[in-house]
Amino acid sequence: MAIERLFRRRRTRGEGREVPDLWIRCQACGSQLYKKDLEQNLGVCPHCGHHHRIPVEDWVRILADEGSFEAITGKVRPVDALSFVDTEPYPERLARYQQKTGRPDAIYGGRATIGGVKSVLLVMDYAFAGGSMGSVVGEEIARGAELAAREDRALVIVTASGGARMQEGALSLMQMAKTTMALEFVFQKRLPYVSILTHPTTGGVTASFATLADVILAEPDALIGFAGPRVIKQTIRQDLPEGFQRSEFLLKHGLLDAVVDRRKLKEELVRVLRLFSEDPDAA
Amino acid sequence: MAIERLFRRRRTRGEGREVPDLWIRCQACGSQLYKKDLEQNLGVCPHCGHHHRIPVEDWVRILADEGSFEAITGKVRPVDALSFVDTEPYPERLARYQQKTGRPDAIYGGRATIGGVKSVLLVMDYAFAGGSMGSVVGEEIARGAELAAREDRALVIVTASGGARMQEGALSLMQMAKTTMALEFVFQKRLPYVSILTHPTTGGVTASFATLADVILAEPDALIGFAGPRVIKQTIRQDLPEGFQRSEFLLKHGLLDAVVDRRKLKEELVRVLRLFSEDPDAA
Amino acid sequence: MPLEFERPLVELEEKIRALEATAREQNLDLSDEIELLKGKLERLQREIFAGLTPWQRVQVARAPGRPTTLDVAERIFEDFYELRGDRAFADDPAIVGGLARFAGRRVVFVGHQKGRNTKENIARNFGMPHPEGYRKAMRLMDLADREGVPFLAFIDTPGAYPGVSAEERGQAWVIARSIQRMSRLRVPAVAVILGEGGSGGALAIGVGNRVLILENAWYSVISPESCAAILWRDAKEAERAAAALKLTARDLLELGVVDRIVPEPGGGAHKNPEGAIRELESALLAVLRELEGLSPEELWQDRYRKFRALGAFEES
Amino acid sequence: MPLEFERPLVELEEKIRALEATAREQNLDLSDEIELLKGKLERLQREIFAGLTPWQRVQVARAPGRPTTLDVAERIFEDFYELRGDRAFADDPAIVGGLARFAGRRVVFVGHQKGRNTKENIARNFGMPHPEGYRKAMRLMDLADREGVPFLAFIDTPGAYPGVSAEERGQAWVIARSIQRMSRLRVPAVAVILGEGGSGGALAIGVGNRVLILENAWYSVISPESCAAILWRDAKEAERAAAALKLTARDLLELGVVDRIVPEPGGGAHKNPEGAIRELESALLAVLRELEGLSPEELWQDRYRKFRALGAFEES
Ligand SMILES: [Zn+2]
Ligand SMILES: [Zn+2]
Repeated sequence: MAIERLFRRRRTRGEGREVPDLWIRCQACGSQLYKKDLEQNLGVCPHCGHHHRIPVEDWVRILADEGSFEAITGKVRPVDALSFVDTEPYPERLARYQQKTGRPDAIYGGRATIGGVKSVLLVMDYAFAGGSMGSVVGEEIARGAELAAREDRALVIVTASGGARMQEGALSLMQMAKTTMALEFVFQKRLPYVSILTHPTTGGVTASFATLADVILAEPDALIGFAGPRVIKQTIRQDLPEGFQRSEFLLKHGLLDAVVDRRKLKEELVRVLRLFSEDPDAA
Repeated sequence: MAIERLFRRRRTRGEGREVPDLWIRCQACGSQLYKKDLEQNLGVCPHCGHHHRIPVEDWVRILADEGSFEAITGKVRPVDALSFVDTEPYPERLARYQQKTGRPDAIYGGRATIGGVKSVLLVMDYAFAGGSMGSVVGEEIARGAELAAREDRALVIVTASGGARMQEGALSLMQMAKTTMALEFVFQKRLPYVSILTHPTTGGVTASFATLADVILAEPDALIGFAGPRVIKQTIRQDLPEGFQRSEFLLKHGLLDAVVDRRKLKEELVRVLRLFSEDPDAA
Repeated sequence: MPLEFERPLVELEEKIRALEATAREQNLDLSDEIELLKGKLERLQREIFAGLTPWQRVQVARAPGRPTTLDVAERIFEDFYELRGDRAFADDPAIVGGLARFAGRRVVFVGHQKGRNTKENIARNFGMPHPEGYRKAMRLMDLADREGVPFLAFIDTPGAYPGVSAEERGQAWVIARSIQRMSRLRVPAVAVILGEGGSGGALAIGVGNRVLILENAWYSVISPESCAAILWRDAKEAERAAAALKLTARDLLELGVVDRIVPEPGGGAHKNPEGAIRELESALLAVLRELEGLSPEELWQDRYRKFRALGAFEES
Repeated sequence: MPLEFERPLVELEEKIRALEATAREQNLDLSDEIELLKGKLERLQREIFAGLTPWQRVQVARAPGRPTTLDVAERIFEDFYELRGDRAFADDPAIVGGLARFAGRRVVFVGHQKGRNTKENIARNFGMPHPEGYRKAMRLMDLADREGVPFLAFIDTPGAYPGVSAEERGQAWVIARSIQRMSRLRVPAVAVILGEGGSGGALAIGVGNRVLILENAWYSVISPESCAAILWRDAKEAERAAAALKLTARDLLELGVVDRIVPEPGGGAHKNPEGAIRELESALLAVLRELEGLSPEELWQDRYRKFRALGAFEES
């Protein structure tokens, strides 16, 4: 949902679609940007600082030390336990997203070192069903946490999610408990868990593993919350306050540790992870 | 301080002083009351429900089962560690309060059963230096808690205090830490600790043992807080909200478990203590 | 006001009452006719309730008169004392809880609380908690752990409150924390879905070693109305959503999300709350007895295994 | 603006500067005279600071330029990362803290934070925390415990904020809770009074195995001004109150309230913050080394014994 909303919002300003090939239009300020410039800026508009969504593989490139990444996700595949049909059957929906992303479900991750610190890095894929959490996402997060605990690795999760996967009903709700409980092993072994919240992170993901991290970082202007803004507007029948549920608002409200520009994220993450390490230079 | 304020406030309404002998005037509504009626009502005005301050011995009579009370306080006596002199030397001040109350310091208590539940009952004496907490109050509270833990007794503390005893300087501040730490033994042995906050309970007492109870009960309309209303008014340079820092306000703000009329207090306290007991009828 | 599908039952009940009145007034012996009708009523009740659609069950789960947490507390506990407040910000009337004695043993309980009438419902925010409600629940979990007594949670909420006041005080954060806190309990924990089990706001106090559900209660990742609004872009498709979400007691038992269904008396718990509560009482007692032999470590393991196993996927 | 009693020093400093300027401009050798004056300055400084009254020390403790928590963090830690917020209501800028590396070891630190200028001071509420500040501190205590690393607390507050916003969110409750949480730490805990140690708002993060105090800092149950207002009914009697309260480092050492005085360089820490921080660094390191051999249980015992013993009374 949120991605459509994003585009809708931007269009009121820029009107245009992306110009093909070398140029791209900033979704926030409408500036024409060299694709290469935007890539070098890790998807951040050099003019207005807007953080564009980037593919999960780019997240791995940004955060993992070069050549250190070794995927662990991909073997667990979703099934249609409820025989769920809305405007189309769930299996067809899944097939479409699988085709589009080349992934069985909305998560990608693996072992990596980050600034030399042994880690498990997991990235949610918003392009797959809005990053919604069903059984597969829950299972991969739980396995990732368990692996981190087993191999004495830091746990780093980059989130982007519209919430729970409705098509898996109560089973998707249960992933909130499952992921939360799997983190226990990470905490018991005194390993650090850092979450990086990107736009948008809402619903069951925010209300479970994403906000239980030792250190919660967020990208600028990311929408983060439990209920979505539309639901809230319906509830209170008023306009929402300026900046409501955005990173800076949440930082002020004591819910985040820092709002970090993507271009500085690796550096800050490494600092945090090394401050959690007994002897970072021996790592 | 607070007692003078109380009288001052009441006078604007009633003007009079107490009529001697059989009659007494309610400090809140000004009604003429039979002393005996007021006593039978445990100091609560039958007309307006105002809870008048009662002597600490009455508290013991109200809460302890008849004949069960055995005092433990009284051996610890205050000293003038700082050679403190304000408008009079601290030892003279102490002597005056000791004369007036017949007690070495602002606390009274002992072993008792309450509804059959073995307890340590401690009552702060506001008549002694405004119930201020110095080394003696801190020591007696700590010993009371340790005794409760040693003898498997519930801990019940009735508070009334203007805060810390200034004349004992940083030593009185340290009683906040001392009393807090002594409670640890009560908690470790899974014994219940109930505090009963009466008018007024402020400063270092509120900010230490008084609010760490498993169950916090308060008398109606009691002033309870950290800073006193005068200090707060000076800070914010505005009038304070209606009912601010009073029991009902605090209940709404999630800081108390219940506001209990003194005439129902024993009954409710017994229910609480019995709900903490494995087998209340075997007690 | 009866629910749509209850109308035939209501008509029959009225007939019976009319016959009874006639018999009384005219001093006639109509007992045979009355018995006949009562038998018919019972059969019809059974028939109708056996065939309820998921959406109809959602209506039953929301019906006024259904037992609330405090109704249950008043009936099944020998005594209880409500503890209030999060000791930090506010007392949330949408969540209640306290100390209690249940079948002779000490317990700590907590539960969503809906109003028993409109005025009370407004005061209790229709059972939709704010963060301070979950903080109160966590405080009570701490107490259960310290005292080493079982923890009982009664679930009955359309969901955690989705408003500005809740979001700015960290609704998502506190739900996550409450799930974590409950999962860490070192005492037996039982959750019961009394009526509505709305999403994360329900699960926050739902991490029990055993999860029970009343026969006509529902438990889902999203309410049928919201699901319909998102997937069909039309809240009126709630009936279809209710069926698709597999949110009924029987569906949930099959999925492994709940462990046991507590039967409701004929006509539903709202018609006979006492009957429903009696059934709940004996079910609760039974599961508590199952759990009371386990050590704190075993209880944690048991809870971990239960929730770790939930989910459906295949592995390639 | 220099403090009243600093005027002779300032005059001397100006004289030295003037001589130095003259020497430079006119290319004269005035080094003997300058050295003489510098020696005199040092003697006078020592003399004045040795003879400061308690009230004058209170002025020094409040002087702009004195090292704040973040000043200390920036100088003594190899690296640190600030963690923010109570994860519930707000980030209180009057309390800062985070992860750090200190002399090679991992630590968690927390501290009151005053502004380094007026604007920042307003933003930081003059170092007077709200309840959310103490909740942030407790969150950091949790982290220190979980990670098993020492906890360092830097105290510099006139007191916890005495306003409506703080009271209605349970200022007293949270201070009690913070004292309790800190006393329960299973890791070495060291508290340092950097400047002002105002009452419960200071003690809330002051329950260390060791409590250090800078030479001119104060620590008291009440500020001299408030004490004077209550006991003499005149805030102008603050000087008398300051003396009566025995709030100086030396008094507190005698009373057993602090364990060690960290010497300040000549002229006070506000004149030479780097020097003061260097002294603090080595003192901190020394006490940490004393504590690092102790087990979690021994650390708790040590803290309990220390605070249990504080107080003066006689027994009949
Ligand atoms: Zn731009
Ligand atoms: Zn009256």
